[in-house]
Amino acid sequence: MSRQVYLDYAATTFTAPEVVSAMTPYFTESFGNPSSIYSFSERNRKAIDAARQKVADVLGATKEEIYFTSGGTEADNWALKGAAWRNRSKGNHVITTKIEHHAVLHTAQFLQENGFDVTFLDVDAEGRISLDDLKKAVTGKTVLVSVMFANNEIGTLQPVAEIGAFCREKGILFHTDAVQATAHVPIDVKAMNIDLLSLSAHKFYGPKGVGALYVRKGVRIDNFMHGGGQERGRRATTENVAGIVGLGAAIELTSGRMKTASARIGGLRDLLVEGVMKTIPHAKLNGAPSGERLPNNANFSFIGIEGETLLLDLDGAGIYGSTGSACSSGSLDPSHVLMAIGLSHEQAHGSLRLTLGEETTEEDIRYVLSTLPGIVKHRREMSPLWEDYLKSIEGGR
Amino acid sequence: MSRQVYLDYAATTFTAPEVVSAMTPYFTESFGNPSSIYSFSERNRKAIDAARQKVADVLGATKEEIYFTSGGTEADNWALKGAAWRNRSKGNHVITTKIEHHAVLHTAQFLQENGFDVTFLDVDAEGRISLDDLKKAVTGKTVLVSVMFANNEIGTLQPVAEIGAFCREKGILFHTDAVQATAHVPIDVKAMNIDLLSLSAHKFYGPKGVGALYVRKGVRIDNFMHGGGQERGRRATTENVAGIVGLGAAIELTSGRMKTASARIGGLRDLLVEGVMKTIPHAKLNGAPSGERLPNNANFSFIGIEGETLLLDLDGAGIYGSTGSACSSGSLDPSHVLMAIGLSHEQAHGSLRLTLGEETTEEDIRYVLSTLPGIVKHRREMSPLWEDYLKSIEGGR
Amino acid sequence: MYSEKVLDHFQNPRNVGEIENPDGVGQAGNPKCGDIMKIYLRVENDVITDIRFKTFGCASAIASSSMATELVKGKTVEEAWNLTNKAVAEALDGLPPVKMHCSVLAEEAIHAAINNYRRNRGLPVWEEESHDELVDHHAHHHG
Amino acid sequence: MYSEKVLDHFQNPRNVGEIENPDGVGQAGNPKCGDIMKIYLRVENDVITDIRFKTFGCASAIASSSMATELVKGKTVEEAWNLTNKAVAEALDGLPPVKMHCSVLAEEAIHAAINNYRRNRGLPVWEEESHDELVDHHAHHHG
Ligand SMILES: Cc1ncc(COP(=O)(O)O)c(C=O)c1O
Ligand SMILES: Cc1ncc(COP(=O)(O)O)c(C=O)c1O
Repeated sequence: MSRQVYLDYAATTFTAPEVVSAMTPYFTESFGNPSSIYSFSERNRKAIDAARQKVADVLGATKEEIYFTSGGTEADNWALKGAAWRNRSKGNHVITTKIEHHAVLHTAQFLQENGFDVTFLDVDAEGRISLDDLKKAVTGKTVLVSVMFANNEIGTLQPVAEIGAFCREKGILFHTDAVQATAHVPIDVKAMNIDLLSLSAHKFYGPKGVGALYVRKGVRIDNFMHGGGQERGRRATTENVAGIVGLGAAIELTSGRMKTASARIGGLRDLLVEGVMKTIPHAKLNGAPSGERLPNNANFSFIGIEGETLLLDLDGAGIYGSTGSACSSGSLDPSHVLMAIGLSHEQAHGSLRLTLGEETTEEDIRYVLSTLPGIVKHRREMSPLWEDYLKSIEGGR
Repeated sequence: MSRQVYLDYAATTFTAPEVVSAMTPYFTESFGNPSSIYSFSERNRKAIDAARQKVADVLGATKEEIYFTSGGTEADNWALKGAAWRNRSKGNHVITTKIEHHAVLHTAQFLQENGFDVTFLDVDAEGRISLDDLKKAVTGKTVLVSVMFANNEIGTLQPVAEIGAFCREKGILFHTDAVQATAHVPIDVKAMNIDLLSLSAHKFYGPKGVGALYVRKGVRIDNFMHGGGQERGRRATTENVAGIVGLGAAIELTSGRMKTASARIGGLRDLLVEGVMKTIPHAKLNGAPSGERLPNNANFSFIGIEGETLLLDLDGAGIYGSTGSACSSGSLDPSHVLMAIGLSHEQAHGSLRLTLGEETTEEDIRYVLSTLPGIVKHRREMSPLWEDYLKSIEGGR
Repeated sequence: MYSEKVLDHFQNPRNVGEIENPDGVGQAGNPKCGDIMKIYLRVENDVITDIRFKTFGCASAIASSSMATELVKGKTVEEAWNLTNKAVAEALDGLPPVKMHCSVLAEEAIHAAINNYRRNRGLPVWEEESHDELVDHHAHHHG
Repeated sequence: MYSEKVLDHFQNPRNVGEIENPDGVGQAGNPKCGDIMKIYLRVENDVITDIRFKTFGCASAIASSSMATELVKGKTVEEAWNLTNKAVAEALDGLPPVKMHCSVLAEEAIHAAINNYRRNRGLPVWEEESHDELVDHHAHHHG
């Protein structure tokens, strides 16, 4: 088989083999319902407890503050709807940003349709919100601020500690969607004054379909999944034991190697960015500089080319990347994140996200650097926009 | 190791080894995000599609009518909240029963807290609703009827086809929680006029943490999980590929052997019931007669004994059963189902559910029959209630 | 979920049974909550020389009965009266929070039996405390 | 998601490029929607003897351009005018529903080029139909 280079780790990671091994006994052997009181389920109860402790350790939380969910989306839905509903007698104003993942964005829109006012904060050209904007947006009715830890498209890190300190001082709940950040960059919910935090296992070498919500001790939000008394009465449904065990194993594994992985992967990412900027004319790097973005994230715009075209050409060469966020690949809208950082429609449509991970090697990056420039050149040659662009900059000279 | 007899298949089943094998490739090998357009995810898209078709085949639906969820609870939450919210301009009345699983019951209570009137229908001594009651309960504002297909505690089957025909005629949406019934008894959503149906993989030898909601073509309900465009824009979150594949493999496996399994397991259940009724004085069988209940379900009340005591004594003998529904084992309430069929508190507290499955053998049942009577006798001897009961029936003579 | 001690006293409960013509008998709990505890006392010279129980209830109710009877056997009636539910729970190496009311039941049943004994003897009954904070049996434990 | 034909025309698009001093040139689409198609025509004796395109857009936009140019090459201007987006999509063995607008774009770009040709020749322009039902590009596709 010809070379395959997977560069879409931000969309999802493989489940690490050691994580799969940890999960395996919980399918056929130790399959008991953890809510059952007999000894047969004891191992399952302990396994869930151990996984909860692992998540807590990585976040600087206690295990009583961790609730498992079916993924990042459910954690986001629960956090926003639960906090808003719970506090609606106090106020009906929620603040978030224009660059959130759809799991937050569409949930915020749902709140709007149900009587809440939502402020969507702007971001600067690198994708960062301004604390001043946040402070100005707060009203007496603000009950929740939701700002993502790191953006899934451009990797920009937000000033989470500052936001947390401000919200705590004001007595406003602070939720952060840390789905992209968890186990990849350091997080300390206590030091950062985070009240609610969403994470998802399949972004750090765990299985798909399982995530968690951190809810700070003392913070009460309404339930989202109503039913049985699981998760101490706060999130119903028979526990996905294997998935939860996988999440625990994965967060331990990935956060345990965070430092070395960041250095290695960050280095490869820098190599990629430098290479692309050097060999492809009129390429633009979207997002913040290295150090202020996720170590594994690179996001480019190539004026004159539409993203899907790029993806398919790269696919033909065995390179798997993404344009915009994975889940909106079926969409015709340009990425809302790239629009929010001020890109033109043309640029936003011509974006390419390459996200690196555990199995990315230097050869992979060199292969991309030897392949991508030709593809960009070829597609630009058949693009009327590229023609226009060249004329416009010639005219400008 | 001494004998272990698992008789809690209604709480959860093991994941069948062939189902685990079907899932395995989707963790480490074929792990791509199905929403990504590159060829690498093609296998995943096809696998999800195939699983959807398998679910549709078992229900008599088309695959476009199947939406995957994180389990039965999410399917129930989505069905009830989604249908109610969608139709709230038409009416704010919902009808359900007193014996629903908490996933429906607590969701219905949530609707009550949010402006809906909910009627909870009574059931007869065998746990069946009356169509007359249903007809009388309908008002001009009724937008949804939710009646479970088969009860999780006592196994009683409801007159689903009749309810469906009536609701269709009235133009009222009909949801059924078929979590216990799917792949175990025949279901035909078209013939039965079902609009919405919930199912959960871990009740038919699939993995925990994955389920599905059937939504009849043309029926629109509001979304429950807001976010990305997965499941054709109706249920957000990165697809749990391995879980969905597991659900598909499990529903095919289990429904494929439905007839032989029902006969074998139903036979063993009858053996168990007869044996218990013969050897244990003053035992009561809860629920409907064989043929009108799930083939694998037996539910007894032993006056004078509290359920947890029984479970722990059985546990000591290597027998794993349940009292009330598994998820409420931490609760001190007597089962709402047993109360609804008219049991006294004493009887409801002293119930034992034994549910059989694929690995249950005749020796298992004989072992239970040789163990249970002694346990019941021993605990009754230390029970003041048993003493009172004996006196009361002596007095009655 | 249960300590070794709870399981031991559940599986091998001490002092099970009745006393014929007891000096005191008392009962606590009700079937609605799923537990009833009945205590029989033999009192000689103000000392509890024998004690028996019958209990309908969960494992911790049975273990609490068993442990409570052990703790008061051989004690004076006054010492027995002062046995708290906390002492019972501690002697069992703790009970799950949701099961603490079982230890209360034991305290209440002993109190009831002692007051019955005092009434039989023509003595004024002692005042029983209420433990309402622990007996919210019927609160919903589900979300 | 795409047919073999779409992938073939995307990977090896026919008639890419420009025509110097074309007899007609037309453009459809806009960058907001992520696709722009530009068509160049050479017309001799009312027959399209050469056609070239440049397209910014997704795979189906490029494949639609390529297929459309193949379909009208050698045809009379009137025949070319009557090429429908459906015919383009069918010739590609279908397009995903969400991508049908790309075939519309091809039809529109050819119409624009033909009318430009007619205008250049002093002929009255033909009336272009609208395909609004297919071009709800900016509707939200997410729940
Ligand atoms: C920032 C962010 N939030 C939320 C999600 C949703 O997570 P999940 O797909 O696990 O529901 C994702 C990824 O898809 C994400 O990148
Ligand atoms: C009838 C019924 N409905 C719903 C559920 C909830 O399913 P899950 O645990 O998969 O969410 C169950 C089982 O727990 C059930 O038996």
